[in-house]
Amino acid sequence: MAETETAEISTVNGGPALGGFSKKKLVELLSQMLLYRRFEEKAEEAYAIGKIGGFCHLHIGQEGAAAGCILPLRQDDYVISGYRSHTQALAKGLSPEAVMSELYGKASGVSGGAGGSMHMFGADVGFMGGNGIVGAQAPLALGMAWAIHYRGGDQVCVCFLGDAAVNQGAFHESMNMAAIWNLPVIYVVENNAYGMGTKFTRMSDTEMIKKASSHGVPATSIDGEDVVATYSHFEDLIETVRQGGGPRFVDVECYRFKGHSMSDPVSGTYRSKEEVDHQTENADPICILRDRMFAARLLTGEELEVIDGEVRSMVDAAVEFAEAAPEPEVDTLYRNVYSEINPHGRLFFDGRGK
Amino acid sequence: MAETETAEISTVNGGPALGGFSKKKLVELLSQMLLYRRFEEKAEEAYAIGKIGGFCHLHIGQEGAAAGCILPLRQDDYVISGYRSHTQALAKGLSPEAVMSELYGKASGVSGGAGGSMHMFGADVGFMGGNGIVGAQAPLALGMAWAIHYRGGDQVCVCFLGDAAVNQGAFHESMNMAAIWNLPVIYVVENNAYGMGTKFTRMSDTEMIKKASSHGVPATSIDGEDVVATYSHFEDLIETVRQGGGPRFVDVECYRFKGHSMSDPVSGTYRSKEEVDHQTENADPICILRDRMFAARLLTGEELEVIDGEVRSMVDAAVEFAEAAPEPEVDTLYRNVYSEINPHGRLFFDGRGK
Amino acid sequence: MAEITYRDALNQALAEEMERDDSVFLLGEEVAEYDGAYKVSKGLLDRFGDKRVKDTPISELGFAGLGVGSAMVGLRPIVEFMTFNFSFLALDQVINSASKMLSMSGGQIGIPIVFRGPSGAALQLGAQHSHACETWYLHAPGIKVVTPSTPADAKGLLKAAIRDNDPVAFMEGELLYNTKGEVPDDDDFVIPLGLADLKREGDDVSIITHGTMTHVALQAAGQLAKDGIEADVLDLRSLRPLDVDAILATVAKTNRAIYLEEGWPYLGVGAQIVSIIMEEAFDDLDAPVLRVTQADIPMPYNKKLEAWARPGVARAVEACKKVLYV
Amino acid sequence: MAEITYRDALNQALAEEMERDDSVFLLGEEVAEYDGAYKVSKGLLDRFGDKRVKDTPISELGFAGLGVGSAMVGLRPIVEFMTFNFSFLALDQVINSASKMLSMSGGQIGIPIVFRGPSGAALQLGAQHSHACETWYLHAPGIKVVTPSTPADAKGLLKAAIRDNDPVAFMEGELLYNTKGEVPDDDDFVIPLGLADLKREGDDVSIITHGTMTHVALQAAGQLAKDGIEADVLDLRSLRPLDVDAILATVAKTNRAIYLEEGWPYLGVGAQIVSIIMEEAFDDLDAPVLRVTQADIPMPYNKKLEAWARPGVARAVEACKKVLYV
Ligand SMILES: Cc1ncc(C[n+]2csc(CCOP(=O)(O)OP(=O)(O)O)c2C)c(N)n1
Ligand SMILES: Cc1ncc(C[n+]2csc(CCOP(=O)(O)OP(=O)(O)O)c2C)c(N)n1
Ligand SMILES: [Mg+2]
Ligand SMILES: [Mg+2]
Repeated sequence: MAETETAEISTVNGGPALGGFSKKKLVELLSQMLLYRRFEEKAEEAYAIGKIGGFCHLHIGQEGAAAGCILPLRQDDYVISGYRSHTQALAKGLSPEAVMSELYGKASGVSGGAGGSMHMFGADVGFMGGNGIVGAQAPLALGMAWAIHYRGGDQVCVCFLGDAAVNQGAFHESMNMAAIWNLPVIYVVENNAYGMGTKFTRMSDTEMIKKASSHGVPATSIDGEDVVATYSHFEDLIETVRQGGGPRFVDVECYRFKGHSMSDPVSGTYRSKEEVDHQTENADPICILRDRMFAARLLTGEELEVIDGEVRSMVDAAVEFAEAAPEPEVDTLYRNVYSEINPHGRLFFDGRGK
Repeated sequence: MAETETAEISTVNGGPALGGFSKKKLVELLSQMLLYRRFEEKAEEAYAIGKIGGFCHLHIGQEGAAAGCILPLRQDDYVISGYRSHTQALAKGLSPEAVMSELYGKASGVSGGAGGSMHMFGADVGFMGGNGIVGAQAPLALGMAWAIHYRGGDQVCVCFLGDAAVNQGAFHESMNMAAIWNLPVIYVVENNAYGMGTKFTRMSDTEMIKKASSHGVPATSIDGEDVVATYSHFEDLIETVRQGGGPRFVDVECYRFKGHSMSDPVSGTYRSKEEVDHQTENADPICILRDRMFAARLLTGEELEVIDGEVRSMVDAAVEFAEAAPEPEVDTLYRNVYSEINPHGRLFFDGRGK
Repeated sequence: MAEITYRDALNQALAEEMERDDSVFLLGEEVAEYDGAYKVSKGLLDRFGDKRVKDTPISELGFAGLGVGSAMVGLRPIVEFMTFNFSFLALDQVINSASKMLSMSGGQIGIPIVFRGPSGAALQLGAQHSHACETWYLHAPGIKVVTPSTPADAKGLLKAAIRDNDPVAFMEGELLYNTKGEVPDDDDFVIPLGLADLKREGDDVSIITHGTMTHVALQAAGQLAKDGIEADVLDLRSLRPLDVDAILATVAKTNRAIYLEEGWPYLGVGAQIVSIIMEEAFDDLDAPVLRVTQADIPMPYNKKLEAWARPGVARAVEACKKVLYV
Repeated sequence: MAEITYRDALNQALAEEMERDDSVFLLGEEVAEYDGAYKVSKGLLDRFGDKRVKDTPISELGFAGLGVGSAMVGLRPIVEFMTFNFSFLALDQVINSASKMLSMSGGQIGIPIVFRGPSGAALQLGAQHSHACETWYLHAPGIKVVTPSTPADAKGLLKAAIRDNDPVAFMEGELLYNTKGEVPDDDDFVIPLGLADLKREGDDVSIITHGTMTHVALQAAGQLAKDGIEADVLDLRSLRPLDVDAILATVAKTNRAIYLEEGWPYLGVGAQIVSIIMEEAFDDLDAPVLRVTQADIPMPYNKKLEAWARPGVARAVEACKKVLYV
């Protein structure tokens, strides 16, 4: 853990390749990441044939962040994110069936088919969305952390942001309030170096790790392609925050292997094919863990095949489930605009009889 | 100039008491500050008898910032500010008549009586308002600096903010853009330690000088009660920025001797009478300069009386002028909503015949 | 029943609801140590402590979002905007988070939040501080809008808003804080949202209005009475839910109506009310419904011009006479 | 005249006006190196360089304010919102700075700025990405609002908006970018703001509309024609300034009208149009003016429900028949 600048800002570098984790734990991390990967691959297919619509932002390449930052949490901890959050929803405990159904817009979806790719919600498991407005989750996370503090609980809220979100005012306002009230929130930047077609360094004169410095929130930076290091780092951080250590800001470095969304080519105007290929070959968190496990003889080719087979059937089952699931009803839509229909006065003005 | 943290963040301390300034310069600074003081005292009186309405935020006690930061500017440089800006308008070259008339809501006011205390404008002399939304001037200043850069000019834009404005997202968004595009803008915090009834330190875990650090804008801190030091520091800064040195952030420490606005008591709930008395006695930029000039035998009691007499008559004349000036016309109001009345279509929907 | 000010009525509502439910808390600029910029929260910090009455930095977007986030997990925040003028900064969290959360989460996550503060012009505050903000909060479904005009309404409606499980924008009248009126002492004095209040009865013409303008409407009705014209004064009280039945009833009775409001004409609240009357009571009308609004210009600072720009008694009377063809 | 897409028409307008006046520049997210999220600014970076076509960080409030500030000192910025959905974040600068600067400076400082980008729902983008944003921009005086429906209008109106000396919100249709139409090649092909366009003529009923819905209106008119009903289709094109004369003329001719729009009903644009007709053409009406809008719910993601929630041809036809009592 190299220190930069002040004691509070530090960079976490690797650590022992497999962190002393048990085989069981490593297999869990590997299979989770594989699940995320296969899930996203299926989503990509389904999108291509028009089963999924709208915007669809895949997480392929960034699975280390979902697994490393979320799996160390308790179920009653909160996670909130942006629009690139299918796998985070899975990591927090939503089922592939429910997430896939949401992509299909079905009633069985996590948000009843009303939300779609950008608005995954699972209140039961503490997955709090699913936000389409860049940076809007930062104040929302603050509010959940405030609620924990208000009630004297010991949960933690993890807020995922893209690297481009730190340029939103909402981010800075939130960091400041998190700091002055010492709230249990961890702001995680999934730093994939690009916001759509814009390289982070074009829009910032400072490094990511400095983005919290105006507000006094301690910051660290970690290689998100190393899921073991990420997981370990988050285990520690979460514990610190849970004990009342106050907010944290973490730069999790990763790379997006696909286009920004389904309508953006994988490479082209803003990043070269060489760059993407190089990253895909060298920075795949799944391959990195796999190879380390192979090298440490904690995994065999056959075991891997079994795991992959399992997650593939989970994902296939999810697709089947989603295909078969019913469409939501118009009535449900109206019921979900307001929590209850007022006994007095009119709430809806479209003359559609609600 | 003590350095804190990095070479880019530094604190400027005093310097030689009178900065080697000529008597003429010192007298100019003193008489300007006296003018601001007398002007505000008159505004206070006029408000008390109902000649001025609405919100009225006096600058009494902070004259060192107006004189020290603005007088070194050229006329074609820009200044933009918040709602506490009567004296800044004077410093940038608006006449006491025109500013006082604005407070009276008269047609001869700087904004034709439409703006009032919070919206002083003088485009001719580069005084660009006069903003009532805390922090909104930060992006506007950025835009003016962008325009200078766009045209390849060598002007500078100075943006005044209160200490509470740094918690607005707009401030941080602006600092970041100023940094990445290296724009000629100086963000000046008139740090009077309170935003209304809230002490700065209650709403920030870091010191003012750190507020720019996330964005990489070099920051300095200066004692705004020492007008000579402030003026010197700004002379240097302005030159640096004019030469293409990029944006700066300056913490100008000062104290507000009056209530937040006319409806806020001078002391009470949020700051003690002792504190205010102590500051008023020890931190008055006018007294500090006067005493140093006395000590250096650059000013006599008689000279001071003459100066004070002059500014008093200027201010009296301004009041007389404002009293006598005509009210604005309804027609003018409508003419100023849009620059020109479209030949086609309706622009106004109030049925009042425009 | 005691006679108290609108300000104290709000204060009572806050205190009683905070007493009743400890998930209710108040946050905003100057609400705690300073007792509120308009002293609405006076004494609450002492009584409830600094977790439940929380001063914020000047970060409208951030603290509005904080409120929404806390409501996502079951707290019942009351977010004070020092005035609604400043809430443009927070509008993204109001529209995109608060008003949509329940529907886009498929009914999982309701947002029981109140955004409150003064809306509308006070005196000579100029162009940036004089907005009547109803329209910005009414267009999108998912949020309710309430505009009390009297101390009793202020108390009863604020209590209803706080108990409501949905986002409510509660817009107070800055010029009303010092007005007095009878207010029931009852801790459970709650006025359900969605019920208009006929503040005066008359058969000749309907003055439909809301919020601060209710008082102007009553004055106008008083003046009309001198000419033998009797006006219904219908104070809508809540704009969403909207008491359409009451609107239709008064129009059915008088066959002539005006809408009086503080804000601007282009898509002012009256435009919607006129549309509803057009769609649902067209045949009841003996004359077109007219609207009386602020002049269609940013509010000027100058005192006389400001007075001119406001919708006032004289304009309301004139409009009533016009629809009566007298 | 060449047949080009709406997207290319906008691109031409941008290029021609930037060529004509070097104080015109474009800024926004992804407008430069990425050629715009919807490729409207394709090629402009190469042609005009990186001062005049400027990528910004995701800081809507900041860069909208930057635009306004630059306009204060004479530049003519075109601020692209990737979509108007994101402009809620910037609304304070739009309303409090851009729309008020001229009046609160007593006429000194005009703001010649264009805010542009798509507004309204595209396909399955869900609750936060499907706003028709007209209402939020129309309520406050000091800003103009333009909504082109065809490639020719897109070009002619954008050129007018850029040359206009006041703030203009220029709302494009995301679903229109690929539509084609004849567009004059003339560099000075400018369509003045404030002129509606009668896109189809008929005597029986008026379909008044704007923006993307113009096409739905034309389809509805086509369908009505099969039943022997001939509809005027009036595309308002600019909502402020508003061509009231054209509205009154079509109503005077057909005596029956509907307003068709993409957005929500509560204070949708139609509410204002209905009010104007009520106030100024009451006696021309043979039936109440009806409004056809989006369902009054946040836009759902599900494809079928989204289609249901939109105002469509069937609903427009139904409303026309209703006002015709057939
Ligand atoms: C407020 C806002 N502005 C713009 C957009 C459009 N947009 C969606 S994603 C995106 C890029 C965000 O990049 P980053 O934060 O790095 O996240 P990543 O996509 O890399 O995960 C933009 C500009 C938006 N959704 N919200
Ligand atoms: C966006 C916004 N929020 C709140 C207010 C109300 N308000 C006016 S001044 C002020 C305090 C500002 O303090 P500071 O920035 O320190 O400036 P000072 O008054 O000390 O000069 C507040 C909260 C406002 N005008 N704008
Ligand atoms: Mg990114
Ligand atoms: Mg201050």
